[in-house]
Amino acid sequence: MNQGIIQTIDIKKHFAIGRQQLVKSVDGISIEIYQGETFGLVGESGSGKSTFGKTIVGLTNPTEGAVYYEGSNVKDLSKKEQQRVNREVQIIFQDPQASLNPRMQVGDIIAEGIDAHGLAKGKQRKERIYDLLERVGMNPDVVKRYPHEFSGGQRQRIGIARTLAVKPKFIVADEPISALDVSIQAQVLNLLNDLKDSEDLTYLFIAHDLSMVKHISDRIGVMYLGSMMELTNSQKLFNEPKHPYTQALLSAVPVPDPTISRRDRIVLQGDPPSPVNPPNGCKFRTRCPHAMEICSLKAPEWKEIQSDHWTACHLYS
Amino acid sequence: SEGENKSGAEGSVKQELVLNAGSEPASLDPALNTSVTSGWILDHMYEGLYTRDQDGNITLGVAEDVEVSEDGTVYTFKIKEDAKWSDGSDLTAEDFKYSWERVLNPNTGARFAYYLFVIKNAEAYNKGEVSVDDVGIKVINDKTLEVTLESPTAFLDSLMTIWTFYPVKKDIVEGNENWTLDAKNFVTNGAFYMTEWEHDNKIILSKNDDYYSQDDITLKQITFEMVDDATTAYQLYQTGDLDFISSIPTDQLSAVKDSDEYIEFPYYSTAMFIFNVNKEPFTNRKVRQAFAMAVDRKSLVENVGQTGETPAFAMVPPGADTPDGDFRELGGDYFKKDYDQAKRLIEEAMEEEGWSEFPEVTLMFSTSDNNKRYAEAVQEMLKQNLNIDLKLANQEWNTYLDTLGRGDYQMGRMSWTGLYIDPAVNLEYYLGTSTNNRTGWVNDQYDQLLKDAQVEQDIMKRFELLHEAEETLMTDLPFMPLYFLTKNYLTSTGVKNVAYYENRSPVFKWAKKTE
Amino acid sequence: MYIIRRVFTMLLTVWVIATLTFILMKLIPGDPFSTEEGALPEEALENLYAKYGLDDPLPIQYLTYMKNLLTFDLGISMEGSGRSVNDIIASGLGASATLGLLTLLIALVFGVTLGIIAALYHNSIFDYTAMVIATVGISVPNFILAPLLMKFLAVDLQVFPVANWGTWQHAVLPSIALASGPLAIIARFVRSSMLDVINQDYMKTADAKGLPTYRILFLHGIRNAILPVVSFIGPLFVSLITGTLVIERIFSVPGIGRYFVDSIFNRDYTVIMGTTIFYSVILVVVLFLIDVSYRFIDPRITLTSKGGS
Amino acid sequence: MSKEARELLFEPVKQQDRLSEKIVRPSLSIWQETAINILKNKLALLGIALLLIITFFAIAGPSMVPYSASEQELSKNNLPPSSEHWFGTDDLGRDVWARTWQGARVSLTIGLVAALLDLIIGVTIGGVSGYMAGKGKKGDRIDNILMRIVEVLYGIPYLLVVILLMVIMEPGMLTIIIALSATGWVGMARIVRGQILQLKSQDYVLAAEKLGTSHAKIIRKHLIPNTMGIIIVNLTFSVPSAIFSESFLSFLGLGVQAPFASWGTMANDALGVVIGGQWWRLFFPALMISLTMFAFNAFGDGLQDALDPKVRKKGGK
Amino acid sequence: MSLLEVNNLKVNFKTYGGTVDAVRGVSFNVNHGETVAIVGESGSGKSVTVQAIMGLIAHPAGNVQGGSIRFKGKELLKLNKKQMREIKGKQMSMIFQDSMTSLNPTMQVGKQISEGLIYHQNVSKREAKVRAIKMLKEVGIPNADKRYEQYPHEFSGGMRQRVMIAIALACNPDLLIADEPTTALDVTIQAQVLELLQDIQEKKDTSIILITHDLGVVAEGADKVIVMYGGMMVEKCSVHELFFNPNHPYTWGLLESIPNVYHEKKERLKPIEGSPPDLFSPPKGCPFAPRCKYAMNICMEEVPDLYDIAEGHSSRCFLNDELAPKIAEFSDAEELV
Ligand SMILES: Nc1ncnc2c1ncn2[C@@H]1O[C@H](COP(=O)(O)OP(=O)(O)OP(=O)(O)O)[C@@H](O)[C@H]1O
Ligand SMILES: Nc1ncnc2c1ncn2[C@@H]1O[C@H](COP(=O)(O)OP(=O)(O)OP(=O)(O)O)[C@@H](O)[C@H]1O
Ligand SMILES: [Mg+2]
Ligand SMILES: [Mg+2]
Repeated sequence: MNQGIIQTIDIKKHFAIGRQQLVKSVDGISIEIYQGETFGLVGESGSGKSTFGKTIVGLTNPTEGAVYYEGSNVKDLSKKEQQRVNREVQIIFQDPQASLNPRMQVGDIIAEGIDAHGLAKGKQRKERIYDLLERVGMNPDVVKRYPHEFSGGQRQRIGIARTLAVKPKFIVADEPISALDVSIQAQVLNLLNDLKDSEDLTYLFIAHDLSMVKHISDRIGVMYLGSMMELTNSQKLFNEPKHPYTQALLSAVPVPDPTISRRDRIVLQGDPPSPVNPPNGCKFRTRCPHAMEICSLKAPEWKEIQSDHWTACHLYS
Repeated sequence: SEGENKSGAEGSVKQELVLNAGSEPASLDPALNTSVTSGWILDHMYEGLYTRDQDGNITLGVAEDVEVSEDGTVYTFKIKEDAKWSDGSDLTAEDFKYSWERVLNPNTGARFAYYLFVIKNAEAYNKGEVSVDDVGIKVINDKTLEVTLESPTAFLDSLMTIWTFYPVKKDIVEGNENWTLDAKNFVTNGAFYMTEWEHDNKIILSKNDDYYSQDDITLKQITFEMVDDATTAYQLYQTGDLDFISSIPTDQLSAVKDSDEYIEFPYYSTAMFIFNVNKEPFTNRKVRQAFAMAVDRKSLVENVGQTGETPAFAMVPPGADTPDGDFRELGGDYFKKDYDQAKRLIEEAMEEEGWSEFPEVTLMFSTSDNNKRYAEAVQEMLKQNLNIDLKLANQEWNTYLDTLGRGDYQMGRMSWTGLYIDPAVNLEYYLGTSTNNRTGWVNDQYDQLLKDAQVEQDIMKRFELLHEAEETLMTDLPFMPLYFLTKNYLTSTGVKNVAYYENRSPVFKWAKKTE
Repeated sequence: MYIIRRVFTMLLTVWVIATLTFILMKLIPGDPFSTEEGALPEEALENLYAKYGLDDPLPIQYLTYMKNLLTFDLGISMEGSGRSVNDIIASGLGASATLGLLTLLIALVFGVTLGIIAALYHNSIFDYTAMVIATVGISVPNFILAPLLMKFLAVDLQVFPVANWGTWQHAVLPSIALASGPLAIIARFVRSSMLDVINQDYMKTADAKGLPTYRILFLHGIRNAILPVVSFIGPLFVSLITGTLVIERIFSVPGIGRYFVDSIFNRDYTVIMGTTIFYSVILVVVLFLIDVSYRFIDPRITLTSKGGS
Repeated sequence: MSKEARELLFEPVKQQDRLSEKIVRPSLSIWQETAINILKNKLALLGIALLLIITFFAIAGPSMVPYSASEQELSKNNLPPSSEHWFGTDDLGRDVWARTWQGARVSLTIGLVAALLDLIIGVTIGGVSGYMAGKGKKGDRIDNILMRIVEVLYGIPYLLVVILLMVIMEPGMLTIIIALSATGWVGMARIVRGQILQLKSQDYVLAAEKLGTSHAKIIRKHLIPNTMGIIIVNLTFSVPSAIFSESFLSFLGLGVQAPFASWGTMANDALGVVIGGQWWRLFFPALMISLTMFAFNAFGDGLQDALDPKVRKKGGK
Repeated sequence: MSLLEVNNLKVNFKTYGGTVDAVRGVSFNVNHGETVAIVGESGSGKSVTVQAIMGLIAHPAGNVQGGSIRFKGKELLKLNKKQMREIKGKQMSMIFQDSMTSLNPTMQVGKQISEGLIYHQNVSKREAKVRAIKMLKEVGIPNADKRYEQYPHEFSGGMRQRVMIAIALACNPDLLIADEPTTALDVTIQAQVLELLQDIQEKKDTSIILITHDLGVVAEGADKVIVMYGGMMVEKCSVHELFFNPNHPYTWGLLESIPNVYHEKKERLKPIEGSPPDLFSPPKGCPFAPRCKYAMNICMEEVPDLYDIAEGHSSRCFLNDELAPKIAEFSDAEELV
């Protein structure tokens, strides 16, 4: 791995709801994503993964903190530079249906970025569209069809082609496969993997299906209630999870084998706390089987307990 | 009188009428009012020194007697002893003096102040040149008023029937700047007083028991509705919600014409197209004559107007009495319809002026459906009879006046109603100094004739001068008369004793309901 | 803070409208004192100009007007009645507003219903019938409809009074005549956006809950389809409650509608300014409320950058 | 079937027979597709046919009778329809048929021009305003300014503007068009703005922004097409309302001058006869306005269906 | 008697492009307290099948062409709207697949839950609110009182999905149709939700139809499985049979596509080659044939019948015909463990 392509410094994103109440969707995350890797992001539903992803690509402004791209704070760049960054940092939306304009033909959808940045015109443009379609494994004949005429997997591939068209370097993929059947999931994952190599891409890959995440990711981060709980390479995470939440998470993975149903799951006690007023100290402590006194007093530090293995837990301090 | 011996059946009829005033009166202050409809309401509430009887003859009103000085410049009025205000107080000479001086007071801003300019120094006072004490209105005693005129004025009686000469009560006027806004402020000296005023909706007048001839009044109440739309008013009349309407939708005329509720009454008013004599082609008199001759007025009034107007071939409408008879009848027509002559005149004019092509002519009129219909019909007639393509243009009234005032037109439509009946009222319209004369036509001889007529004491001579003036006008034709207006009314069959006048709305003072 | 800023812009807007109206009004020819009865002599005019302060230079007139405006003094009508503009508005507003609100109610209730029916039975006989009704409603303007209604319902059948004002019966015909156009437009808008909404997944969800059709349509459907109607209704509402010339005239309703037009024809400067300012104040307030209501109708809408976070 | 034949059936297929995937739908551009779909829509066809018929008569109608539109025969006024005067005569004895079709030229032109103005000015202003609202300080300001302009235009008494125009311009078509364009579009602008406010939070708009598509293009390609239904509906209203505005303006002296007629002025002139017997003078122009309106509506509905790829697929019979 | 019996269900959609035969003959039954899983290719007609059961196929474009759906012995296809309303939402409810669009964006989330309660259970507004908040808590949404008043767009994807679940569970239905209920949930919450479903099932003897792509979920929670492809039911069996004795080549492909958490090696995933059939012009024969490694001539010509493999296990594949060549049995099953 080489240097970090994306670095976030203490990113926070709070939403106001009602009067004076804040949802702390993302509450101080500092990570680094290396050039060329696939960074998996998993975690409790509602823990702020999508928000974090959107913040990184600049679709929402962080309440606090900064995003660094290739070493420089995106905010401080010149207008022109920002435009370049904006193009190079892309996102694949979770819901392909909603992210494709129902009244546009596929060809135009894919060419959107090409046109916007004037990357190709006329015949070249057409060739590029065909090329992109082929690259995501679709028949170029489809350029004149409309999004709703496709299956979920195909739509997802159209979305990917559209993103690739602007030659991004970094892509946030927000649950790109959760709506697909396994076979198509496999297709898309293979595609993403292939593209990563051929286009020299870096991914932030958000998903719930741990088997898929593990399959595709080099490193994986685990989020809980707006904070990062653990971060390490995917082998380590699955083999020796450190944080109690990660352990609980892994134990809950359903296994496609009817004979081993009802394994000993670590069943989390209590209700998930609310991001409006998260518990003081460690956010996980209310449901943590190993909760100690200190956990409620002090938020654990985010630190590297082993080489390339970060966690925020008092058990390891 | 009749009012007293009501039969039983008649007595059971509610003596209440509902009339239509069209819209909210701009002002019911006699000094300020300029509109005929408001004047109509005022006519029922107030009475001047002169008034008109049921047949339209001018008679003394609240004045019992008048003495005119030898030279015709000093009038001494004796006010009826029993002339009272509706609050029971006496109507005095002081009331008239106050009211008229108020009209003349520049601060009042009375638009019709100039009608009072016949009074000595009135104009000067209105211009702020002399003080109010110099105005020729003098109170001799409570019931005697002396009015000194600038010069003898033969038509003074007629003139003084205008509402501007009505008296108002001083303590009311002084007491409340906005006294005209509320029914309860009105203290009147006429047959009725106001009991209710719902703005934009209706005004209710009730019989004034303090009126000196209240015995002649049968009606207990008159309601003036404010229905603007002629069709609606007609419908309301149909359902019996209105007892009288004065504007019948043209398209309904044929339906009602034969009914005995329908009344056509001549109106002292002339409709005409005026020419701008400073603009080609009307710089040439022959063109003006040709235009006048090329219009089939009979066809116009029968097919376009349809309300019984009479074709006009002169300026002064019928209705002005002279000792020898009707002024119009005596004067006769000054030209007649003659297409061939008209064509010839145009040819001559073109030759005289050296036009190879007849100049383009635009006829302007102020925005109204009726004006448009007439204009369209005349347009077609000129096309057929003279082969002249008239262009039409209309403008909203104020803009139209401005355009005409600036002389930025060739031919325009106007009509003129004499507020009191006297040929001079009509002829003065074309005085060189008249603000109404927008034709650019100035004729010294004409002006002189009218001036002479004004001071001429001998009535016969005066009318002669006026005839002569009209002849001068009609020879030069700075305008072409179209028709003399007629008013038409629908009055419920049960309503009797309505007084119809030639230049005012009918008065219901003596009216009664019989069914 | 946002509210203060908005109020400030609203005032600014009204001021701009007032100023432009003042300029326009003075640009057009004519003055308040010309009468049908003939031109006034110079002197008479001068007296009148002095009385109404029209002899001052224009900037002074403007400043005087604005100064009076600060004390909510809209001046006195120049028609000669001596009525203050405040009084004219106050006495006519009741009738105009009543009629306007009734009209709006009719237009909304029937328009929305008609629109929903048309959408629900898309491309069926109901849809076409609704379209024909809407077509007629729009192409037969109220000034044609009104006399027809009057003729048939009031004169011939005598179900309602012909004209005038007073009882609720008096309000029926004018509000029907006024409502026909907006009703048709609303119906078409609702149909169009409802067609979109009916195909949305959440309508299926509501159906799956076993809710009755009316509940699905009115609780789930309408709120998602009503936005164009709301946008449309704002200015309509303002013009309705401030009176409509034609219908008030035809039905002889003592409203303020006619003053908006007559004042201009009569060059009644104070009434022109007064009615315009009155209208624009209501306008900016209503349009502001409409803007605010967008958010209540669809919580996803953000109007300003401040809205979200 | 013989046993052999049957056994043959159970032979594995050869590879090349297998790839049967092909797109059966012909590839058409959006416009071709729309055109085809309009042609498939009976209602839209009815609309087009009606408009063609009306246009035909507008061109040929006046010359089908021996009278010109302005020719008067005063003695023959207010005649009911007969074999001599098909639509009867008016109060000046003019042939209503000739006037109706001559008036069609004015009214149709005005209607179309008004619709065009609405479309160009109203949709643009509304689109920009709605889209920019909430796009940072600058965006807010643009929305604010545009909407305040709209308010001002609403607020200024239209009649004053008309009178001013009357003073400074010659009456005629151009003046009318200018008078209409002064404020005709404000309603459209507000409605479009409202729709766009609602639409712009859609994912596909976010996606387009992320791809660097310019604001103008997002409005044009994404937002406007998706609010087309409402725009079309609104457009169909601007036609009759312009036709009546024209009659109002002509009445005031701005418009086409007599003897030329338009449907609006004919209807206006005949108002008094609503309760009288001469129904034909009002009926025919009003009928033509209604038919035109109906035609536009029908066509509009068809167009709305045709432009919506989803409805298109679901399709009406 | 089974709670639900579906027999030879056929659904098509009429479109400009032609008729889409979305479901072409599906038959199965659901017993009391049983969970039936439906798996299959995306676009294979799973959602349409269950929507047909709920009576949600939008007329006139969509048509239930034939077959029968019996619920508690009543033929649903013959019920009128009002009778159907008695069943929908109350005895039978559905969790929709796409929680993003299936929630009304302009209605408070809580109201969307409580409205069914108010309508079907005749409870007061306040009571409904209390129960709705309880439901929200049960599906693991923190701060439920506050969340009650929020709008869908303020929820995360997973939270929206849980709201859908809450809506469906609110009225204690006898049959719960869950169309991919947990795709957007993380595994802990997924486990929690699945447990919740099982709890309810045990307590109330509820039957569940569960559509899912996650074979892990199938393995853990279902009793019977239906595999669909191209609008057809290609295989029907018990869960055990699915994993240990899958018969249809498509099912094999499915099972092969799954990566395994416990595998160290990072090999390429094995998706099924080719793309799903175009439903406008479905292949004459077996819908899977064009992508099937073992396709035979007959597969291209005829649609196979259901072959009975074992007790309660049938498969729509000609390979089971005696004339067909014998294929080495699908052998990856053990590998999964
Ligand atoms: N309203 C409709 N009009 C036309 N075609 C439709 C309609 N609804 C569904 N279809 C078609 O029916 C087929 C089956 O769709 P269905 O939603 O049942 O698939 P699914 O098995 O649920 O897929 P997924 O796993 O992606 O949800 C699809 O090809 C789809 O395009
Ligand atoms: N626009 C918004 N307004 C208010 N709250 C929001 C908004 N968007 C997100 N949130 C809140 O932020 C939190 C995190 O949401 P986010 O969508 O990032 O979660 P997530 O990790 O992606 O969850 P999931 O896996 O369920 O998609 C949630 O509590 C959500 O309610
Ligand atoms: Mg998410
Ligand atoms: Mg589905």
